[in-house]
Amino acid sequence: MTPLATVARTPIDPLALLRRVASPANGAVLLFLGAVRQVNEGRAVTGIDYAAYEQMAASELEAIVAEGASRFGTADVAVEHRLGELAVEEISVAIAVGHPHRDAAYALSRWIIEELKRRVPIWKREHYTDGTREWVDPAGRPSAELVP
Amino acid sequence: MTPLATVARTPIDPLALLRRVASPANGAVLLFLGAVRQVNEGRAVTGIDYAAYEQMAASELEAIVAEGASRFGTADVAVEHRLGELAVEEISVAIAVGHPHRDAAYALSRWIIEELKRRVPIWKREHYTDGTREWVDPAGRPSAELVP
Amino acid sequence: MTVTVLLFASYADALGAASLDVELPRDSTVRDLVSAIRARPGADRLPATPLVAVNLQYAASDRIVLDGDEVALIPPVAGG
Amino acid sequence: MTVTVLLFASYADALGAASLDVELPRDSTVRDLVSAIRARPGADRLPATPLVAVNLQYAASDRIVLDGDEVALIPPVAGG
Repeated sequence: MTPLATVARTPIDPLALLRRVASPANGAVLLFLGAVRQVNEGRAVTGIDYAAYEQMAASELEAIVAEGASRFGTADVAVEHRLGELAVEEISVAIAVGHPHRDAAYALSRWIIEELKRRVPIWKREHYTDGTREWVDPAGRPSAELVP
Repeated sequence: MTPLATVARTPIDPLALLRRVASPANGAVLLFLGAVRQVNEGRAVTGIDYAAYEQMAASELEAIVAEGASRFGTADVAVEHRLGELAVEEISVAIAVGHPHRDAAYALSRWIIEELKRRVPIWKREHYTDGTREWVDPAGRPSAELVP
Repeated sequence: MTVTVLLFASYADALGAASLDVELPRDSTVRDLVSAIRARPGADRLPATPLVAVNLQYAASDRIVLDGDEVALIPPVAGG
Repeated sequence: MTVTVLLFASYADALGAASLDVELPRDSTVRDLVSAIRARPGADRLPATPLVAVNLQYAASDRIVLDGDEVALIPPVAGG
């Protein structure tokens, strides 16, 4: 099926993504789920809100999915990123890929999550047990890389 | 939850495995599914039957899951291998892992499937469109490796 | 010309707004736009060369900003 | 003593049975057991040193086979 890239405010349904990448050609299917952790860098987290530059996030995600599908030779790719307020254990991102071979399935899944984290304009604000909230700034990211 | 390793004749429920490895500590969950491909090495396949030395397969799988859980520092591992007759697209193996970090989740998932393919006494016989059946012999496997 | 610059997350907090109208001469570059924004109150909390997107794509600092371009400052991304 | 050897997949097909009873002197090793099996009709289709499991674990060729051990020949595995 055509690759799918979505940025949405509704809960992610992992099974729907799995169904989307199923194909008799695929010997391997890989589903990656990112979820909200209770503890991040030693601080107790009660939830996260995800914000985005929605239009650009959607177009960057589509570009990643299209590029990944083409590089790794499969159309069976479905990615969804959640936005809004998420509680601990809720799924923030799901990446489903199907491929004839497992080597490529693992490599493609990994490539997509790394690209997503590198360039999709989404931000997260952690909520802590003491009531404070903070935007997460992934340290040491060299911003120049993203400029053409 | 305690690691789970199962060899079963009933269809695999990927969602049940995902639920099993869910935990507020896990930032990453990875589900690998192996499925019956329609074409293998150029031959059209109509199905596969999986046979096993069941007791030893169960104990090897348990050993792999326990060792993986301990090596990678998570108890959230669930593996199930299907036996019997499978049609194209049916799931033969499912590996679900949960971990605080995605690096380890990918590495653990990969480690488990490679160990499973290396040492769990399961065999598959492919059924071809011309009605013939053949045991699949993974070429060049050095059998001496498996001896203590 | 007047360029509307979209702000997000920590940058929106720093500048106290979700967007800014910036007055720029014609043929201004992304670099000029960033300099103009750096004069605003709160902009000292931004890095010296924040990422900029023009029309939904990351833009180089020497890119000319045209009337009607959709411009945004992009804080370090943290999706996933 | 009599040792029952379990056979699977292509090895069961080659030897035409799911198990074999093999007569062995005491203190025989896994290697001796394999030699005894190699005399059986169809065993020429097995590799020279097939993998052997004793009591559900892969066993070295110098392991002594004891009365009551569960012994199996293990064809190249192909799970997943």
